[in-house]
Amino acid sequence: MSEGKEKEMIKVEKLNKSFGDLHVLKDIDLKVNESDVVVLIGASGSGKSTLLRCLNFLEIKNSGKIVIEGDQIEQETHDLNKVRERVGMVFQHFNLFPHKTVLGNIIEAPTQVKGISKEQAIKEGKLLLDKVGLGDKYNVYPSTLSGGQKQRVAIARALAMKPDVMLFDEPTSALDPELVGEVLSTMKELADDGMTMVVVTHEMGFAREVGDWVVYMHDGKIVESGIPIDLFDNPRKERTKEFLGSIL
Amino acid sequence: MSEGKEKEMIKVEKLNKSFGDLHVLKDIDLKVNESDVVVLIGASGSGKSTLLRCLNFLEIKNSGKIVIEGDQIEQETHDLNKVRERVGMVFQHFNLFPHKTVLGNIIEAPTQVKGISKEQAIKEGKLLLDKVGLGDKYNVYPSTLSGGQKQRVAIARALAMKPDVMLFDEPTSALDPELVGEVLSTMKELADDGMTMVVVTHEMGFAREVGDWVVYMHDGKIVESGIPIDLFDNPRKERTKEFLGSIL
Amino acid sequence: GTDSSDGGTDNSDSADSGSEFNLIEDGKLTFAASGEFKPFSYMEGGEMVGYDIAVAEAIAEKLGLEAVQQKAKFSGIVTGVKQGRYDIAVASHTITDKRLKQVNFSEPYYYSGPVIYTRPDSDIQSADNLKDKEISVSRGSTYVDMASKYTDNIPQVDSDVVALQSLAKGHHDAVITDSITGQTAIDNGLEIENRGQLGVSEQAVAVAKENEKLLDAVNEALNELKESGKLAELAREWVGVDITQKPEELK
Amino acid sequence: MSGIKHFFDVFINSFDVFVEGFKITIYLSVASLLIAFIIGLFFAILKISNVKILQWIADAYIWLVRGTPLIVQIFVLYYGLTEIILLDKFWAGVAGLAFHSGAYIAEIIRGAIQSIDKGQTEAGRSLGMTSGLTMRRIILPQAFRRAVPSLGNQFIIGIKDSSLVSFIGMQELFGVASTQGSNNFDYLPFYLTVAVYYLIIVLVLTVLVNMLEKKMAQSD
Amino acid sequence: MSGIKHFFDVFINSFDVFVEGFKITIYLSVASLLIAFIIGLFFAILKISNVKILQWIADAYIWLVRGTPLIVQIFVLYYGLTEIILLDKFWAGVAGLAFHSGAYIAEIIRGAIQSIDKGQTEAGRSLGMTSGLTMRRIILPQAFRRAVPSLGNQFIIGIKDSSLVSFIGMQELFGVASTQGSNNFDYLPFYLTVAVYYLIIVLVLTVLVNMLEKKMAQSD
Ligand SMILES: Nc1ncnc2c1ncn2[C@@H]1O[C@H](COP(=O)(O)OP(=O)(O)OP(=O)(O)O)[C@@H](O)[C@H]1O
Ligand SMILES: Nc1ncnc2c1ncn2[C@@H]1O[C@H](COP(=O)(O)OP(=O)(O)OP(=O)(O)O)[C@@H](O)[C@H]1O
Ligand SMILES: [Mg+2]
Ligand SMILES: [Mg+2]
Repeated sequence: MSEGKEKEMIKVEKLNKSFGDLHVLKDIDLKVNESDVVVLIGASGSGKSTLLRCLNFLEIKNSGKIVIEGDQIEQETHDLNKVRERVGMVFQHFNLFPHKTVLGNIIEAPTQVKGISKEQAIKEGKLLLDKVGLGDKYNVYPSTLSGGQKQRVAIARALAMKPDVMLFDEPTSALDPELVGEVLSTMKELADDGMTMVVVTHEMGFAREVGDWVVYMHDGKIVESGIPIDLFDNPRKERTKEFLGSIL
Repeated sequence: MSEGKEKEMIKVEKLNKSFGDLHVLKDIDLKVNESDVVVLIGASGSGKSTLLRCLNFLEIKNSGKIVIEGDQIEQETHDLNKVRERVGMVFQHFNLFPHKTVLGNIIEAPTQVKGISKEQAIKEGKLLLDKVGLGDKYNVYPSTLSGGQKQRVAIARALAMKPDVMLFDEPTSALDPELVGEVLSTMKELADDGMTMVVVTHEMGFAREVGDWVVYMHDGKIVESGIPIDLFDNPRKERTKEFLGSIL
Repeated sequence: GTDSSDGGTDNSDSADSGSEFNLIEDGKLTFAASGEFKPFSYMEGGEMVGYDIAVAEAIAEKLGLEAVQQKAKFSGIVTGVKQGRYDIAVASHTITDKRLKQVNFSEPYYYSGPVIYTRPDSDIQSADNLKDKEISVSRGSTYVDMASKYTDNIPQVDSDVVALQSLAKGHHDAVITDSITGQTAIDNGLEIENRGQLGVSEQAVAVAKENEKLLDAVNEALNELKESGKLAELAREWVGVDITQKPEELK
Repeated sequence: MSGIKHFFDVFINSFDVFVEGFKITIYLSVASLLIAFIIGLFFAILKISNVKILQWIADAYIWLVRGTPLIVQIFVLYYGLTEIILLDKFWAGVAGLAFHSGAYIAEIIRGAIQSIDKGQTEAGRSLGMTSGLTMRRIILPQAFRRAVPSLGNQFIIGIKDSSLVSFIGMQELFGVASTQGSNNFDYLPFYLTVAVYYLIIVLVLTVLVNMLEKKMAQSD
Repeated sequence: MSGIKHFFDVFINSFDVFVEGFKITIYLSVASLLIAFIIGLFFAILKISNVKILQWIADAYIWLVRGTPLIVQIFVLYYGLTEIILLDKFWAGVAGLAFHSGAYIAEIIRGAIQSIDKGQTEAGRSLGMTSGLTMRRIILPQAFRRAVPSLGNQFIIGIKDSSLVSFIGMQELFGVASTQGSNNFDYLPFYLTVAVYYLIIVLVLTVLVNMLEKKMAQSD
């Protein structure tokens, strides 16, 4: 998360989130500049998904500030549906719509939410499918795709809304090992195109190569963050060392 | 399977078994003498379970001879239920009766099949439970037991019918690793008491220590058999070497 | 009531025939019958026919109205008239005090009487043998009260014919129903026998209490039909005999 | 308002006659459901038997029942059975209801039996138990527990279905309501009253089934 | 033997009147099931709404329907609605049947909606779709596919249930059988005949539902 005069896409301040008695996010501060790729790592249950979901307002924070492209977003003052259009999300389990074809999945939100014409949406959708390497699959149903193909369709579906930020929640952990590569390389291309991305992943190779900033979470708090080379090779905190030791 | 004038508990000759078009057992020959512990090993799908189930007549052979304690058993001439009383079986998934207490499981067959009085069956059942180290659990339902305890109850249940031979089909492979030991030591005690046993297992330590004879099956055929030390340390066949290499 | 029409529309209302009766549908006389009481009402080709229906249609014609038939379970017809579901009921209702508390009745349009029916092999020879027997009757009919004089065991069903049919099939000990319906059943091959008439009954058209004008009009129409011989003609056509004359006992 | 008061008057004044009808509804339901249970068990076992012809018989029975309305079944049995055996209307009603519920219960029991792990049968057989003994002592007790919620549901349906027996002349709850409504030329309050009785029966049965379910869950 | 010949005679000679009843059965069933479907959808959505009072309303409705026999519901609506609106017997019958089936359909649809993976909603919402749009475009289409077998079953029950509308005077199939039986003083062959018509309808509907299921399975 390099400092400077770059445009701040996301700013989070003192974010807190509880589920009932369970305090899941504790005073989280985070900044994501335009075109940055921020990688979130941490043990299971540390709150990575919850943080991502708060950024997309699938979960509503209890307190703190979330600023997206300069707008401080509050449930009371903003139409969250409109905000979600600007923040794309890719899920671990793809969550493609099984009753629609690949192209149907992609044009659904542009036509229904943005009111783009069907022809236009199809044209743009096909271009996106080409981009993720699935130009020939537009007319099939998701059930006929491999996991890696499904996830690439899910990425294209999110991109079809032309979001300013993309959130990825463990996009490769439901995939057979041999299919991980195709998804990661799609994500890398996206990063190279300048997309702002927040990625929860256990793929340390990707974090190192593509990440601009790595954030290590533990027990609902950000323990340490830094550029990949620093955090991975010279972690300052004991907990970070332990965690890296356990997964590498 | 040491030769000699010992009593032959089981003799199998040219046993064949198919499921539809699938030829699962091919000309199997096997002898089990009294008090022997025969261990069956082999890859998944090689036919180990099917062989065991044929010995207990849960599957009916297509051709060949099965001789139990000198009687050649045929569906046409024998009451298979009577034969099964003499051959106990322990399953991978325990198959305890969930609607009966531990003691209820054990006395079920003696009282219902052999017509032993309930008092007598309870007395003997409690002794058996002591033997498998679960004397205090007689009045609980299986759902409250650990996997290892369940399997020991299953062993006691089979023993309650006073079988002459006991068949074990991967008795420890559904158990958490820390619970395997208690079941194997129960089985070892049983072997030490002189019970004739045929055991399908992947526990090579048990096979080496307790087994008198090891049979390696592949693709429905017996590839090689011998005393444990020979078979494990000096396998003669290439396939056996490969298999042992893959599991040890 | 007829006071509902206000001055402004009075003329046009009275021009429209029948509007003074406060009918369910202007120009139409909606009448109910059970459709399961041969030969008085029964189904033929999706329409009810029979003596009741013919009488209803003749009344409607006299009143200058179009007859609209409504098939309904017998036990619900009086209530339906009371509730305004039907303008009138021409459904072989016997005039009783109980019913008179609910609705008004016209002059009788036929006379008949309840009869005890049994299977041929039954030892019930007359009303004297009915004590504590099982007597099935149509629900809501006057026969319920009649049967209850002899027994508590009175299965009630939704049509007289269901009761007769059950009797013939071996259920029940006896059925009380109208003599003409019973005779028609026998003519149709049901193996049952008449074991004595229990009295004489007068059957009339039921009209809602509020609708006195309609009652008067119905009575007037019935009188005209009687005097012209039309009613007797209808009776002979549908029932085979003239049942429109008051029997001796009632005179 | 006066309508509501009228309903309460009817409800209170008709208590005695409805209690008579209530008893008959209970007798009808209990008798028919017991018989239906036996019929259901019988056809469930035919269906899981490996004998094709027995399976066909069970299929045909279930198909007939599921393919025709209960009221048709009651009337056909009421008039048709007289050729074979003359049942009084109580037993004709019981026969009709049992014939009907039996098919649904057969499907419930068959489903429950088939949901029991095959290992249970194998364990029983490996201990020398015959297939009949295994079915009776091992499979059926487990299947019945599993079927309790569905059976309870079917029993509730059976009680409500017993209202149709009024059409062959039974003075059970619904028959009482019809007769009273007709006697008083005023149906609505009597039908509302009878609705309350059914709601109470169904409520009580629902609670009982839930208790039974909980009790059975304890040993699992 | 002569009984069988008699049945065939009746079956053939009564064809025309039964065809009329058949049409009315179909009209009744189609109208009531369409309305029931809308009622069911409405209450299913109330039940999954997060508003307690709406859930209670749905619960109360379902409890009322499940707790009382259909015949009581039909009669209460037929006699009770007269206070509010005087429905003719066709529409009173449709209302009674729809009111009844609606509760069962509500439960089927609710179950189907809740069986759809939560990820589907999240995917829709994350694309900026409102909750209503997500429900309409993403969840309901999937839920309906999943509900096809149960809905088909419920539709079959609905068709059979329409026989009870004969008791408020409709000349649908069962009503025709009753009046014919009464006309001819001989019920059994007419009830057997009507059973055949119902069996045919149920058979055809079963085949249609199976075809629909297969067709829908293709895209999954
Ligand atoms: N909807 C919810 N209701 C209650 N608790 C929840 C909910 N969602 C998450 N939690 C809890 O919040 C904590 C953080 O969960 P979260 O999913 O954010 O962790 P994570 O870091 O993404 O873990 P993982 O690597 O397993 O996905 C966990 O204890 C989890 O059980
Ligand atoms: N009831 C059956 N019907 C059809 N095929 C069967 C049946 N039981 C076993 N088979 C097949 O027979 C072959 C041998 O199966 P078996 O269970 O005996 O192997 P196994 O050596 O016990 O394997 P594992 O280690 O996986 O238990 C397999 O191909 C299996 O799919
Ligand atoms: Mg997570
Ligand atoms: Mg095996």
